[in-house]
Amino acid sequence: MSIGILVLAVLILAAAGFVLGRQRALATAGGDPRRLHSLPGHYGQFTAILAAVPALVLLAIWLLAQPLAIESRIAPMLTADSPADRSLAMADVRRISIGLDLLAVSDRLSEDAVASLSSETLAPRLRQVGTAVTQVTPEALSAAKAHRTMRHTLQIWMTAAVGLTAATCFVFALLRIRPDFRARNVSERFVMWLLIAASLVAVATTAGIVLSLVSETLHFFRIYPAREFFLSLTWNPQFRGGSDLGIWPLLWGTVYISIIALIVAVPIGLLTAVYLSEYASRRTRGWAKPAIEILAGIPTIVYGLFALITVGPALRDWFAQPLGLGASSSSVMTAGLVMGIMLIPFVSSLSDDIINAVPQSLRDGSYGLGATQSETVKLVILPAALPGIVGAVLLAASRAIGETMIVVLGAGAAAKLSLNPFEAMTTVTVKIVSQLTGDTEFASPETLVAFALGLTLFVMTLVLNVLALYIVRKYREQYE
Amino acid sequence: MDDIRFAERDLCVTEAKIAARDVQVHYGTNHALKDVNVDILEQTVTAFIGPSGCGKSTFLRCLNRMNDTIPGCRIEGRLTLDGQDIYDPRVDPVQLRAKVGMVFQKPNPFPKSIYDNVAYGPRIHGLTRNKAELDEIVEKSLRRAALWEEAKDRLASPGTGLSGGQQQRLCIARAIATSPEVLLMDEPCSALDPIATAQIEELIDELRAQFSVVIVTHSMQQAARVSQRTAFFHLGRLVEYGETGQIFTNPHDPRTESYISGRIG
Amino acid sequence: MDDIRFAERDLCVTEAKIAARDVQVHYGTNHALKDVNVDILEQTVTAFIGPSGCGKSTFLRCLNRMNDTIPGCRIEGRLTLDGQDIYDPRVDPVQLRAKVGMVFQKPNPFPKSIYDNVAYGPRIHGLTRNKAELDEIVEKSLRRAALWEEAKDRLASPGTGLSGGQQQRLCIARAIATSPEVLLMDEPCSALDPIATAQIEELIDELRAQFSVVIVTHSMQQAARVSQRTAFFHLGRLVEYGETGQIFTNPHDPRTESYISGRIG
Amino acid sequence: RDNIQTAGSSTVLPYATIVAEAFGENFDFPTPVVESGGSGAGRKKLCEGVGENTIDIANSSSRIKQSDIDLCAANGVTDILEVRIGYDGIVFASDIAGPDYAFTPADWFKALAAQVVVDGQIVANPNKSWAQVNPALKDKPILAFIPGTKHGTREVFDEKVILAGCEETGAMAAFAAANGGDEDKAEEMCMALRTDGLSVDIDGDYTETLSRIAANGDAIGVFGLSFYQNNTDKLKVATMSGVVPSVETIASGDYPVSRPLYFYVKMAHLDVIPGLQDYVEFFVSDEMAGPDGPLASYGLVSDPELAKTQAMVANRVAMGPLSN
Amino acid sequence: MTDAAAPASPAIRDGSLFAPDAHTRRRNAAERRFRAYGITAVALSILALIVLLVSVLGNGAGAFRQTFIQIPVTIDAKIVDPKGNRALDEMKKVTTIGYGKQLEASMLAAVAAAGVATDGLSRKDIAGLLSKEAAAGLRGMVLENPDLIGRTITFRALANGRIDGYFKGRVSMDSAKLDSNISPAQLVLAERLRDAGLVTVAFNPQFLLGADASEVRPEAAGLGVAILGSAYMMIIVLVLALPLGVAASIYLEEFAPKNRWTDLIEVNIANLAAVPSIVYGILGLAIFINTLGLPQSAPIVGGLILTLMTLPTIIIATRVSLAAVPPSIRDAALGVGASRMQAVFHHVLPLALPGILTGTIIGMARALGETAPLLLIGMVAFVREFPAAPPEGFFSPASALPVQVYNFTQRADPAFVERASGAIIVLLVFLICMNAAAIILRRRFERRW
Ligand SMILES: Nc1ncnc2c1ncn2[C@@H]1O[C@H](COP(=O)(O)OP(=O)(O)OP(=O)(O)O)[C@@H](O)[C@H]1O
Ligand SMILES: Nc1ncnc2c1ncn2[C@@H]1O[C@H](COP(=O)(O)OP(=O)(O)OP(=O)(O)O)[C@@H](O)[C@H]1O
Ligand SMILES: [Mg+2]
Ligand SMILES: [Mg+2]
Ligand SMILES: O=P([O-])([O-])[O-]
Repeated sequence: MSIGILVLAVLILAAAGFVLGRQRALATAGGDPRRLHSLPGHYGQFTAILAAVPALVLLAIWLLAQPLAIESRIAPMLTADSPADRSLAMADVRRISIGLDLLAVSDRLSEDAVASLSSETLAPRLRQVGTAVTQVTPEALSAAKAHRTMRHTLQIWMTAAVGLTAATCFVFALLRIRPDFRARNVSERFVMWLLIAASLVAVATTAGIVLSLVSETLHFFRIYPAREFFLSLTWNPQFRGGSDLGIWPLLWGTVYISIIALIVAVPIGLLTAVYLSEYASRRTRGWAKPAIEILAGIPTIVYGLFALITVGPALRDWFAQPLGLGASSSSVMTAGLVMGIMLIPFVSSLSDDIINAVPQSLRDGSYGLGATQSETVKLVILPAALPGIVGAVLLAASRAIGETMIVVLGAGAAAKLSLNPFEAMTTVTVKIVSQLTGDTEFASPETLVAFALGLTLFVMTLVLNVLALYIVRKYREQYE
Repeated sequence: MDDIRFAERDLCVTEAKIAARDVQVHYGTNHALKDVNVDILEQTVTAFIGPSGCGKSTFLRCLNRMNDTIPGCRIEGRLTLDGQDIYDPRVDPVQLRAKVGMVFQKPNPFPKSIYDNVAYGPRIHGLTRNKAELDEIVEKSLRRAALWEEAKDRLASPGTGLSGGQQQRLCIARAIATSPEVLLMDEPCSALDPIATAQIEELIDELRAQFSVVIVTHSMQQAARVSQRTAFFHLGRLVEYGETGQIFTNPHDPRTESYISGRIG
Repeated sequence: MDDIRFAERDLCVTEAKIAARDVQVHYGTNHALKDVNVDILEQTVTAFIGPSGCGKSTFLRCLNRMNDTIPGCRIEGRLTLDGQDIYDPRVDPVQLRAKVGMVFQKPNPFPKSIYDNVAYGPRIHGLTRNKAELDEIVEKSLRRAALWEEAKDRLASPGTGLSGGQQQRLCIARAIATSPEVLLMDEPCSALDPIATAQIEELIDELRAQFSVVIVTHSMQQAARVSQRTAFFHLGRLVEYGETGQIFTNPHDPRTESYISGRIG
Repeated sequence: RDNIQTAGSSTVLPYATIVAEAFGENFDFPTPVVESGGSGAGRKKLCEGVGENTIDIANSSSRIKQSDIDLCAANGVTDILEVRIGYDGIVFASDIAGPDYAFTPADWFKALAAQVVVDGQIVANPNKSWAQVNPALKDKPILAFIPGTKHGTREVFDEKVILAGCEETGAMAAFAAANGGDEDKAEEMCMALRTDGLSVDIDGDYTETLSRIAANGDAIGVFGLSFYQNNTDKLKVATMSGVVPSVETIASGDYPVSRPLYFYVKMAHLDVIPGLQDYVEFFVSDEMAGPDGPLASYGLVSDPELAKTQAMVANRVAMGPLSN
Repeated sequence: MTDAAAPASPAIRDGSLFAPDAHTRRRNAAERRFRAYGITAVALSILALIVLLVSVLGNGAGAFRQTFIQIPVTIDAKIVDPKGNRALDEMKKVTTIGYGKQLEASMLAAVAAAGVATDGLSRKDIAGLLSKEAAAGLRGMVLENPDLIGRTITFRALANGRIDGYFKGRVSMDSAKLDSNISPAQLVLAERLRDAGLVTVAFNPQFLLGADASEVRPEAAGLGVAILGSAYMMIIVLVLALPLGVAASIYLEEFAPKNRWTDLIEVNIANLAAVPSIVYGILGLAIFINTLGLPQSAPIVGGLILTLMTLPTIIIATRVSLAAVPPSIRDAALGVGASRMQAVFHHVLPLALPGILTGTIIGMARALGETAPLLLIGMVAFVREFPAAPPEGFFSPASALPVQVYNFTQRADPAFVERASGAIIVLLVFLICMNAAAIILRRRFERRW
């Protein structure tokens, strides 16, 4: 908690900095904000930023570096054969060291008492304070004691360093304030860094996803031939090995179901968006839009059950059997239709906003030429809103690819390569989930294939997105 | 107003193309037009003049029901085109607007190519049978709007990338491409240089042979040059309406006189 | 061109406020401005004239780096304000634009209230200490832009609900509210009636006492009335630049002569 | 952390929740958190390491695998307590309105295998109705909802029904002969099921199978005994080799299709996580897991060797290397 | 320019305003068709919504009412405090099984007192009308207030799920005949008890406030922990995803140089939207639990994962709405000397707000209803302990509403079907409440220019 208090202190200093910076700026300008380069508030922001940011950055770096530093000093105290053993032993030391802290608090031990603790009776006492240790070796104990002292010293140093940094920067900032100081530029540059950092979160997420998939994927390809995975046309996992794990039936199912879902969702969604933004009264729109958005919030299990109990049998009895296309009640068609309904708001709501953002002057221009409303929509508004609409459709497609529950209940779990839309199929995502949560042992290809599937899907959607970006670039119409 | 030059009059037209009776327009609580009575004649250029904000654009937009799209805008009174009530519920505003074309005050090209901007009207009205005919209409309209020379090499580039005056001419070309019976032009030359202005004025004169043209302008000279009839609006009222010559030389209303001589605005 | 009326000259200014040297502007492959060299003087009104599409707006936008925002727009050459390179990477375009205000060709009020439109500049530049001062600036700017009478009762209604000419005056009021050192006005009177135009011209003359003003206009009369210096652009080139009197009465370049006399456009 | 965390099998989940709930009510410790997510995933989590942010117990509907033990060891999880809680019966049931069925493994093999032996020839399965499989059965179309390959139940089904049927019908021998005596190949052929839609894998749970049976009146599904016992008003159970599945017949070993259920305890946590030892002992106590306990009345087939397990838990005997 | 005007199209020139010509009629027909398509589309969407809502409401409304049995219980010291010294530690040794016996006795007494015939039902069968939860409830009461010992209290217990089902129409005499968990005689008894006033059906606050219950007590299962867990996660998602998403979009759309790198980021974000949610679970497990050492089953981890999952949706929505703001607005702001940052924050962002809010609504809706990623971080679990108040509560185990739905639908007892639908209703109400602010705000900011 002491770190929390430290952070809080820095933040309070920053708040004070805001007030003081503002005041000081006004004072240097003789109370006349016109003589300042930036608004008084900008000087306040500047002071606050300078007081808080370097100190907090230092704190973050310190917190990251401290364990590394300590452990590099401790490591020689441990005898371990392999790096894996060492890291295990180190984890032990860490736990004991924290446990000693807890013990010191709960048993009110003095520092000397802690230093003189011996390893024999320690394990049960540590367990009593909630530390997970089986036994404590003398070696681990002495390392843990060293670990603990170092931690404590460094903690004090850290508090001092952070506090000092905050204070120095605070004073420095106040001294910098002069009427011609460009406080706005500084605070805007800081905001800009924040914005950049925020956009890097997305990059970091990608990196994280790839990293968390890649090593297990490689592991998978070490025990299962990549050629089979990418070229085999059958998917048939077995418990005792000898599985066929070809990705094609799954990919085909994914594509087929997503396409059907989009064929349902995109026209309905777009027409809904157009109707709501161009034709409907404000009142109708006011309730219809949020109502349709509820469709996006209904848990997918409800859709799944709807597909399983209502849509599936209906499609089978009215279409599949009369047409001689099979007697399966779970089918690509069922899942696609139901998923399409779920995706309607993804297309409609966002498109509606974008259509609404097209300037009225463009509509006027078209109406003034004697265009009907639908012509205006089709020829002027939709092209102008295209990038946004493509964005919305992509979002819907993304959701379609990632959906599991509807597919499991609507389309079944059979991996098949077939053109018949009334046949049961399944998707990559469904198999990722089921292989990951299955009963097979973790290190078997049947489980690890989930990671390979995830990574492959990732790469494939990446390619599709590149394509989409290219198309949007080509056809975008920039108004004004 | 030394150099006002009067266009030859040929007001041998018998009946009103558009007639307005007691037209009132409200924007919410703002009473923007009050009791406007006016007859727009066939084969005539009618100029609307008046200080900024007096309701010229508003009235223009009433004539082809463009005000329908403005929320909070209410229109009362009677407006007829060829004797038919424009605001009759049976009237199809689409057909009305096809007959009554409009050039807006702020140029509003579509975010499409220059060609597609001009071809838009003919396409939706199905005026052409093939690409060649369409090309012809596009070229002719651009020529008449005095934009052909500047635009012919960049027909495929977006209309929004044109300069202000070019956009204005593009909008004129777009409006005449569908050959409307009545053309409403809201300050069509405001962003144009004198030569381009002269070309557009020539175009207007030419259009008059068959159609009626209504033009809003702030240039007394322009009104005098191109129009046969002039309407003077002031604070939402139609103060005076009559033959252009009479309005400029011998206005009945003192306000008209003050405006023309540059005393009120 | 009978009624060209020359403004009194007082070109007793020593040095250029803005200097342009060999300025080239490309929009993608379109070479819009070629080798422009010009000195904008302090306490002077400079008029840019030229046919539509010749590059006046483009050059104006170079002067306060508004072209930065247009994708594909490339600027070469050297432009200085008070001797400092405008395009120097160290220059803060924001500060530049605070010094060099602009009124755009197409009126572009913010979709906010009339008051907020005018108050925006003073607010972000911290020009006032309290609400009363701000009210004062807003009122003064609207008065100077000849909009106060029409707008005073509806300061809280949106600026986008104004008429074309009113919007234009609102944009002028917005621009002068921050008291820039240089004011760039792209056809500020295009949508205004003569009286409003006269008021704006008066404003320009008034501003000149302290600042420099650059105005793009298609009205030769206006250029002659308000400016001390005139630049004539043609097909992306600065053809001639000099004292307004000289340009209009005794142009050196035959193209200037043709344009002024209404032969090329 | 002051609560026990367990994860794993969805088959064990209901039993674990019953015990957890009772434990929370009767002990001063907080109610343990019982995650579902599959046996494999649970064992993987158990093996992620020792410490506060790892789980204490993995529930599993099949025995731990050597690879899991290796993974555990690599992460420092060395001492594991294996607890067998009882047996889970696997039953075959159809819609309550449908006919009665009496199956043998051979029937199932002939109905669902991809290839069967007809007149000494190995052919693609031609059977479309149960009567074609076995004239004693009703002439209803074959439609079977069987557990998907992610489920441990499927392994049991494959081994105890399909493989058994394969051997019973002599197809095994024919397959072996066709493969030049390769037993593994033959087994693989036995367990390859038809893919023409008559045998449908269910990756979801028994409720999904139940819904599917409700939507397809003629279908037959594979369920856990406890699930069936809660839905006797909707399902009609079939006999296997003449034995009606029940807690008693399974306990006695008469009913052939069943499997043991386990949980695995991370011994390093035993004294660290408050209540862990009590929970484990409570789970296997007669009060809970005994033949009259709530688990048995819910459908768990009580382990005849429960006393041995109780002793093992009390003495904390870590499991040795896997025997088989 | 001497030639006459372009060949006047007969299509336009002739005809009155009231009688459209053939071409216009065709166009008007197309217009009407288009409009009809629009209405149909809206109607289809609304219809789908209604069908789904009706089925959910129809199935789930019953979950909010429950059958209760009210009986006098005389708490017998011999049973609950065998040592008789009122020492809490001693009393705690008496388990719910002991209290079950107490209840059994009281139940029999109550039935007898009401003068209801039992048709030879066994003691166990009669006590079986009560929920298995009743014993725990009684034990809790007594331990909390040992003074009750020896006194007679009116104890209101939940009825067994099958009995409850009978009063709600889920269980019938016919189904009870086949049902191994209930007999028709028990149902008859329940009916008689209702007539005697001992059995009532009433609103059941425990469904909203209580914790989950095990398979054998569907009637006692509640959503309290799940509602808290979902609320905690949504707080985290909202606090992190909205600012992060908007900030990232602003940078990418307004400031970032348009080059390969930013294209890459753009594509990458679009691609993140297509990553199946389970993969976010894999990521969360690897990063937040295994690397950062955050606890299992905790809302903090769930919230972080859902944040990462929601981010792309918000970013995409925000970016397209930012791009839809006309450039003239930016020009206007820059022209009076606003910095780009000011232009964006003062003018562009408010105009893009409707789209941003839509993205948030859709993203949050998805985050609220997601189960798959929670599967891997231990939140798909049976949790009966309520998490503490935030911030500590973020780190204690919790469930979530969709998880509860998922769990309920997996359980064998059919009584859980109703509870699953009830949980869905709660989830939808939660969703609507959560989005109400956004919807109102969005309406406020919608404008045309
Ligand atoms: N954004 C743009 N993209 C491409 N070309 C442009 C763009 N803006 C202007 N141009 C072209 O550059 C040339 C000069 O344009 P500019 O707007 O400077 O003309 P102007 O002198 O202001 O004309 P006007 O009087 O009509 O406003 C024109 O040919 C125009 O088409
Ligand atoms: N959409 C609108 N909402 C509210 N008031 C409006 C709207 N449009 C115009 N007005 C008001 O109606 C009055 C008449 O406006 P109109 O646009 O007709 O003027 P105008 O004569 O065209 O002026 P200008 O010459 O400046 O274009 C003005 O006071 C204007 O502010
Ligand atoms: Mg106007
Ligand atoms: Mg221009
Ligand atoms: O969830 P299971 O591992 O028991 O199938």
